[in-house]
Amino acid sequence: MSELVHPYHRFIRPTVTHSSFCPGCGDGTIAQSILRAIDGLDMDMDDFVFVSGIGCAAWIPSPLFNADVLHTTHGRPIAFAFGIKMGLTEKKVMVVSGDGDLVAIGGNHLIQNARRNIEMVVICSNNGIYGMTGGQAAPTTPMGVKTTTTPYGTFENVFEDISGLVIAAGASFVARWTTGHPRQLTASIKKAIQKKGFAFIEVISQCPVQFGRKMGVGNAVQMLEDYKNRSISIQEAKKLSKEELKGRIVVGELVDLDKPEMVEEVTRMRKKAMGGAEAAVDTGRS
Amino acid sequence: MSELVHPYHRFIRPTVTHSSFCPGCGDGTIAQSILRAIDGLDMDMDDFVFVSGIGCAAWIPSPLFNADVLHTTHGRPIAFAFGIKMGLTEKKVMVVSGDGDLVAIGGNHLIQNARRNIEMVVICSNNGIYGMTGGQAAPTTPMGVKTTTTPYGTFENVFEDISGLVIAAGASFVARWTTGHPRQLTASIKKAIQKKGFAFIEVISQCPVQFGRKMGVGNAVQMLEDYKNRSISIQEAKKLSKEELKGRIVVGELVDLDKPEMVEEVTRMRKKAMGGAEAAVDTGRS
Amino acid sequence: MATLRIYNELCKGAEECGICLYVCKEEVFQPSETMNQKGYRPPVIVNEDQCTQCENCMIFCPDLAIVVSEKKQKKGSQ
Amino acid sequence: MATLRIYNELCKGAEECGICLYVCKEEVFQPSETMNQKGYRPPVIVNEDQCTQCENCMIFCPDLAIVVSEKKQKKGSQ
Amino acid sequence: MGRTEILIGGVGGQGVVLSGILLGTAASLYDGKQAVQTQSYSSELRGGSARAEVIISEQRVTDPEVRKADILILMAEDAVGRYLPKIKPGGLLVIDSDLVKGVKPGEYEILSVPATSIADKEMNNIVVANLIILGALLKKTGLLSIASMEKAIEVSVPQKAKALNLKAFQRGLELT
Amino acid sequence: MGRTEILIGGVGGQGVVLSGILLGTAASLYDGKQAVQTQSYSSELRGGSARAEVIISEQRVTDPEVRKADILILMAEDAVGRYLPKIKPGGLLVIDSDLVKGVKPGEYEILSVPATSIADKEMNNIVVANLIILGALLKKTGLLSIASMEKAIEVSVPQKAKALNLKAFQRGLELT
Amino acid sequence: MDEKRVCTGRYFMMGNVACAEGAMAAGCEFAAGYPITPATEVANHLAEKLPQVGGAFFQMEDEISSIAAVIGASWAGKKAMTVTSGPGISLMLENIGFAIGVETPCVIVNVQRGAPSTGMPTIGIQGDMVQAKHGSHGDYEIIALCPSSPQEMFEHTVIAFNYAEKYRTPVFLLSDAFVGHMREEVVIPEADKIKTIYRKIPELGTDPLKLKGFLDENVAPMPIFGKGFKAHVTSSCHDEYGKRNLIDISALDKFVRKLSDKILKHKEEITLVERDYEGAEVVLVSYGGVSRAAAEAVLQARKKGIAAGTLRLITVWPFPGEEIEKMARKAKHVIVLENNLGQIYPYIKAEAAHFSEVSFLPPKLVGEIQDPEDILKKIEEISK
Amino acid sequence: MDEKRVCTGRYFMMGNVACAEGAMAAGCEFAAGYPITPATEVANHLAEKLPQVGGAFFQMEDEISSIAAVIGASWAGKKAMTVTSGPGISLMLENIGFAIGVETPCVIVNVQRGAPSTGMPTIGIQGDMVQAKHGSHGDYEIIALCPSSPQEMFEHTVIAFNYAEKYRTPVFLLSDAFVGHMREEVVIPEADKIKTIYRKIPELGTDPLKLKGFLDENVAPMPIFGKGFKAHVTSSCHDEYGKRNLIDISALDKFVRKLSDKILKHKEEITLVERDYEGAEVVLVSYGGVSRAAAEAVLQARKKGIAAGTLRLITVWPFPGEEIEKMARKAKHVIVLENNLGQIYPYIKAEAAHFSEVSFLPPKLVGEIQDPEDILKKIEEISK
Ligand SMILES: Cc1ncc(C[n+]2csc(CCOP(=O)(O)OP(=O)(O)O)c2C)c(N)n1
Ligand SMILES: Cc1ncc(C[n+]2csc(CCOP(=O)(O)OP(=O)(O)O)c2C)c(N)n1
Ligand code: SF4
Ligand code: SF4
Ligand code: SF4
Ligand code: SF4
Ligand code: SF4
Ligand code: SF4
Ligand SMILES: [Mg+2]
Ligand SMILES: [Mg+2]
Repeated sequence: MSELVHPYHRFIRPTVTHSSFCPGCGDGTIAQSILRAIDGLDMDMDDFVFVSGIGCAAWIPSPLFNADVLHTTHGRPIAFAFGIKMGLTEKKVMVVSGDGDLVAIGGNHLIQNARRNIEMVVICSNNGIYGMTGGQAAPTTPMGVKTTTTPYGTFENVFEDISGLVIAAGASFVARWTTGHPRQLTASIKKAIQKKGFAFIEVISQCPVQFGRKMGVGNAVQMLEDYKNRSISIQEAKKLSKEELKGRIVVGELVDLDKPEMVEEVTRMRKKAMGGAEAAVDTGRS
Repeated sequence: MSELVHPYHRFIRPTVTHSSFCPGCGDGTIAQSILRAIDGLDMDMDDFVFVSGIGCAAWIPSPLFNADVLHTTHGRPIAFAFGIKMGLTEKKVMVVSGDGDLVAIGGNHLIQNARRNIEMVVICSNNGIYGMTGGQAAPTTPMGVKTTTTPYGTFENVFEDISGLVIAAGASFVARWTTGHPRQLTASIKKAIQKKGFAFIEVISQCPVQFGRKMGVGNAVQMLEDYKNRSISIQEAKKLSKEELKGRIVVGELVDLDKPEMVEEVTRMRKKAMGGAEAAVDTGRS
Repeated sequence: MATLRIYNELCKGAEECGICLYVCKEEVFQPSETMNQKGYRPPVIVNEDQCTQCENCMIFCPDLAIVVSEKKQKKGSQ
Repeated sequence: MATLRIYNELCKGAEECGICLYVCKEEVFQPSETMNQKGYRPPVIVNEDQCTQCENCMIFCPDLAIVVSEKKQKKGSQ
Repeated sequence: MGRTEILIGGVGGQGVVLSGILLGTAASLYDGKQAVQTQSYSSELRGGSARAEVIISEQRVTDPEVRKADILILMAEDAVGRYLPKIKPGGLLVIDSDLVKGVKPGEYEILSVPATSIADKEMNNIVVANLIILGALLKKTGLLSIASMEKAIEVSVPQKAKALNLKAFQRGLELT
Repeated sequence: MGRTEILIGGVGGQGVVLSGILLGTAASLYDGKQAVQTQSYSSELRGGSARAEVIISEQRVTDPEVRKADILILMAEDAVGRYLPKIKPGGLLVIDSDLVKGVKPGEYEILSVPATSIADKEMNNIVVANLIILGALLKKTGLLSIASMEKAIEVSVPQKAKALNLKAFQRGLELT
Repeated sequence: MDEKRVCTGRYFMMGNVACAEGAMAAGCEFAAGYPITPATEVANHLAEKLPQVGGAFFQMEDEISSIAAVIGASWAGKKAMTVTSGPGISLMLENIGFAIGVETPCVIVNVQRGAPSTGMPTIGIQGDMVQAKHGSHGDYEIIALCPSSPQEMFEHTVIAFNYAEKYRTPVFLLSDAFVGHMREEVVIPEADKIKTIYRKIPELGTDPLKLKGFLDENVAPMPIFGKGFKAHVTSSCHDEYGKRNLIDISALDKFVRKLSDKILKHKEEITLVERDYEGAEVVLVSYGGVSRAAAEAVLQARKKGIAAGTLRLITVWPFPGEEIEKMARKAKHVIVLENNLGQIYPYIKAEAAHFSEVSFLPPKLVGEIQDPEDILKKIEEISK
Repeated sequence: MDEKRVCTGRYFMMGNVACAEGAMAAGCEFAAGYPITPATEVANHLAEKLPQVGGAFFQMEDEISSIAAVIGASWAGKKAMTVTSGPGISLMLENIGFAIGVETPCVIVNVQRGAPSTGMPTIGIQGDMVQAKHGSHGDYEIIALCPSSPQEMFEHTVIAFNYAEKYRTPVFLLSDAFVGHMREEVVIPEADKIKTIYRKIPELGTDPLKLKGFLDENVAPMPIFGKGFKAHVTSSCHDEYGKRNLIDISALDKFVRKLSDKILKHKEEITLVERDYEGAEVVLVSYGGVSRAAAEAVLQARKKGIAAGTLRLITVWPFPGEEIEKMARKAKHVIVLENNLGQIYPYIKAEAAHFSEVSFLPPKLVGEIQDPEDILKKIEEISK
């Protein structure tokens, strides 16, 4: 009897013996969802370059994925990814990182590249906390929550809708799911990979260790249950008032639109430049 | 016959003999609009601390305004202002800077503090260009424009609506005017000063030297004329489709809402802390 | 051919994770006492015949520790 | 009391700026040939009596180079 | 006893650092000794490597690094390769025998404590295996007084976990 | 003539730096000499201070700084206090007499050129005052050949401004 | 000093916690930072303690805004600090230069970690020593202190605040993961035994036009905000009144030199060292955690009859060159020990090489302070 | 080399433009930056020229993302560069450390300006010299070249790219506003006269598991992206395979040392100096624009019969200590000249002080290179 083999183990770097996540961490589910999307599109890991920042979520591709992976500095993966994409325009560039990385320290690169609408997939594992550094408040931590840096409860307003922010910045594809929606997540990742433009996917993900247990929200299973209870599709959500949506997680594909994509614009610009260069400025050429 | 005296010269630092702006620059109009708002509220320059970054617009308060002024580093004025406000909660803190400063390099501080909804007035002189450094493209420069760094025309999508971005980030007061609307601008600045929350005002402003003339848009007067033609009030704009609004400048007070303000939240937190401190963590106290 | 396989050494334990137990509508898994080398206790398969091959367990498992044979494949091999 | 005053030394010139000329509906200003110390040519007041004290020129002037006497004050003093 | 160097190696979540703190606190605050405790761990919150070092001495501890461990406590298999070379010839090697299998006899005495299984079966919580080991260690070596260690547990462990930790420590004392 | 040091001071927008470039280009590319041109200006785009330095020499220019100007060109009142001390005793001081008033006689020869008013009245554009001054300077000193300067203007000035600049330069040559 | 701020007593305390307690005792009112290993405990502890005395710790969006907020708060009149590790310092450098340029008192705690780049976050190395002095662009002097124990984490933090306030300048506390995460006995004295210094500010009501708030070698009183001083505080080159100047090289020269001279003039007062090299032929020069291994080695060497000694730098910046020279004039051999590849070594050698043989003993493993036995071997070798 | 890239000819060219032309000639394909005085002309010129050969200049949202994009492009296999001034470098430092840590070829042009902080943007000073070496946290070696003329702005940029590619490391071109804005004759040779080097990459098809892509003193072939190498490139401490290690100090030690040794091992090849001190008793050591004043002063001194000479550092980092020592062994007096308060001086003194008298002659005004007359006076004084 031949044993069953996990279909995605072939996408895992052979030297990796186990994921570096805590038990029950949602990041593992996100990892698998990405691999399933790639597999579902019949693509190869070599069609991709993965880029991540610093944090637990940043370890989703690094070193897990058996592909070209750039594990960068905290908050900057999208900026690195910009250079990679411009250098390897035919490859798919996917950024996978945490909410702190992408939306706190890295917030500017996120909005600027959403604006540019450069073709790139950005997957944000939003666990509402700084997992790796030990459970500090993030801009996504709900108000009033006690964290290691907010022993009296967080006192800052929170980014209620980082997907909305990315939409306002100009991204052409934006979706939000939770780790309780791995199938839908995979479907959206597939679309994101195929999108000519900046595609952002926010995944609400459980951090049972630094968020769930510490803050009395529960373990992985309880957190998944909570996501299930609070999720509402964007279609349904549109029928409700802001009040009624309080505490709910609006999931679904929030935006999918067509607009000029940056790599194509650069190509166009180059053609112009190579066609007829204008007179040189200030070279003092004789 | 006693000569007329300019009512706002008293707000100008006595050592300043003239503004440092080019002839016809909109920044001077913004400067006066601010001073008129302060005067209109019967406030004193000593009620304020002004903060600016680096750029032409950053020179609006520095050294022009006869008040406490912190002329900081490029892109960071809001972050400095955060500390000032937390240290001098009873003072009004006003940030005045350019679009490059606040929305390019400083984009993250802008959205994070809009999110926090910290009481602060931020006035962004949006001239669609990097004026001071010699006319490079900004994230606000319309697509296709030839600038010193884009000799074949800009090839990036632009932030069409930075006010919208700030709204998405969570600001409680947001308005947009052009330098063709100094009266309305002053009225909005007055409201902004009185707002308990993060108040952002975008002012579309002419840079005749690096934008107008270089790019064939014309001189100061022509640019003002153009603003006049393209402006449409938010009330009117709501009646039009996205298509119809193309090329138009939507002006008016875009958002004015009530939500928790950060300084107040901090005060509340402190009260809690002083009331009954929780057991110290890990001091190893015997 | 088996329907299910748990990679015990990859699993991080039914107590601390236990997601497969939660997402399996057919109660195919049960906690167990056996520890793996890392000190975690992977669940055991108790009702393999109840398995509908819905793949929930596999898809949710954060550690790629469960594999379910594909429905199609199963049908084909039957 | 005069209605208008231009601070010639503050003005950056009707050619390069000229905003007051543009915003004054009453055509109170005109370009002039006289240069100030900085090399700019401030406008001159030609139709002071046409001035409605709308304050446009003052409010728009980027260099705080024009002052208009306040309407109220004017009324009071009349 | 001049200077005793203790090295504890394990994985994140096992309370390796807490063991170090308890030894140091007991020695320094309640046992009239001097102690310095240092630590490091990899960034994985669970399952990553963790190490604590404690030096206990009658005089002020000048050099604060463990150079050769008088006592080496190993709580995970991973730690063996990493830290076994650090033991002093003739030193005491304490292992959690449930998790550490790959230790060959050598120039050291082995104290083998089935701490995890005891913690699991008797306390229903494997995280207090570390305290069982500390109990066994103190029983074996008399390094510190039991009262001092109990006081250290009192002040260092969160309120709701105190009883369990004390119990585990006392259980450890019964071993050997 | 070994080494001629030229310093030009004015305000932003007057073409101070362009004057420097023209002198350097003419000398270096067309007059068989060596030249180095340096510059600095404050950040205001209009009305701020601007300075250009040119050193022209038969041999390679080693030290690239103007230490004492053989020729000092002042195009704004602001520049007087700043740069007048830099003139070499016996040097030539060239001023735009429309804008520079506060120069007292001293150990230098003064060449006074009403460049701005000529540019204004005759060319209808005050920005070419700098070229009028260059013309006057070359006429006075013979520092460089006129043909070289004309070539330099050809290659350094944007297409649409060439004619005007050449005209202004030639007008300058007629002065003195 | 507010008694509530000082937790007098005897503790077995972590260095990072002791640092936070030192800040409390020194009168810190405002802290801002961004989480990073191995500095988090300082932030966590401040987050708990500061609000109890009316202050607060703010977690900012990054390190750039953290130091910016600290500088802003300092100009608002508050004693302020930030805490981070190498990657955070690298991000702060532009604004650290700003703090220098406009003479802002503030304390910057760097709990150094394995580097370069993300490196190895929980391992302490002394990798950012020269960064503190030269990391921001341009010439400037800065003050930096190097604690070697939790007790000193407390004490030096107090001194750091005092220096910051006295000299109107950012002061670095250059700790590392090793010392920051070290636990040892910490004795915190009574509140009235702790000396605290507050910045001088101009007399209230001074005519703003007469106010020389900058570029005084003797430290200009700080025209903090909110007092009617109408201070113009600019990152650009400015004169003693704060007036911007963007063209005169002489103004730039003055700007650069006065800022440096302000610190250099007071170097003697600022310099803290531990000298134990009376009659020594071989002198070990070190700082921070390494100095404890050095002390141990010298103890051993002396037992063997070798005339060895130590010079420990507590103040590493401004560089105490005079102390080095004084020592080198007496010693035959100088051995420099650092937990890095030799960052301060050239600075020491520059001052000592004319008078004695100078060598560097690198750590066997970067990240582990030298073994006293190895040091002893080196001493024996040299003194043969 | 692509002929379209090389604009062969004789020009009166600005240093910054020459730098951009050098980049073109060296094969630069990608440039990213953020506008800043006095570096803008480099960016402007690249923005015009690069697209003509299929490259591009990208204006990023800030300097942090500029260097990040450059590193990304380099891993994508492109020759890449950025250009900025001091404030921009201060922001780039974290990612410069990253580039070092993962061994990324790239060129960083710093057109230095009046500092600290915003300072005086159009005035050139040599204020960021040590920042290039120690600005990012942690120990590392870097390569930095100092041009003194527009001609060298061209030539050194080509060398910078070659070094970057050869040693898989960021290379600094440390120019300043003075040299960057200087115009002088520039002669650009024919394309085939310009030597260009491209990085080594592993053989295509190499088994990724066997690929040692990092930490080789002899420079590991770079497993660039897109070629199937499945490279794991991490900013964390890693081994030669790119595997992360966050706990073993020996791994950290290897990480730190190998990165440094890679540069130090090739120091001799990397070091470029101009020696003109045969028989000299007094030797002036300098670099960049200042070296031109030094050369002039020595000319004058020799005319007066003084045995003076110069040593000019073109490569400032890795620090050419051996060159200094060699010189100092022959000289009696060494005078160091820099357009700053003495940044490289201690490094020079450390190597020279054992053999000769070493002194620093500061610029009369920081921002203006020393007057040859003043230097001459100093030489005369010393040689009396
Ligand atoms: C410049 C810098 N600042 C801070 C850190 C420390 N740090 C590492 S991960 C992290 C937060 C990670 O949070 P998030 O991105 O939400 O990831 P998570 O761990 O929650 O998945 C921080 C602050 C760093 N590595 N670099
Ligand atoms: C860190 C840093 N990068 C770049 C610069 C150069 N710089 C000065 S002003 C400016 C742009 C200003 O643009 P904007 O904010 O739009 O102001 P404007 O001049 O258009 O009013 C830049 C890039 C700087 N001073 N600091
Ligand atoms: S700390 Fe939280 S986010 Fe990080 S691995 Fe553990 S559970 Fe996941
Ligand atoms: S460059 Fe433009 S924005 Fe700047 S002062 Fe001149 S006109 Fe105004
Ligand atoms: S979901 Fe996976 S890791 Fe979790 S308990 Fe089940 S098999 Fe183990
Ligand atoms: S495939 Fe579905 S039914 Fe079968 S074990 Fe998994 S979750 Fe249960
Ligand atoms: S106040 Fe009105 S009417 Fe009078 S001059 Fe000014 S703009 Fe014209
Ligand atoms: S608006 Fe003001 S600056 Fe402009 S021309 Fe009129 S008076 Fe002069
Ligand atoms: Mg997170
Ligand atoms: Mg702008």
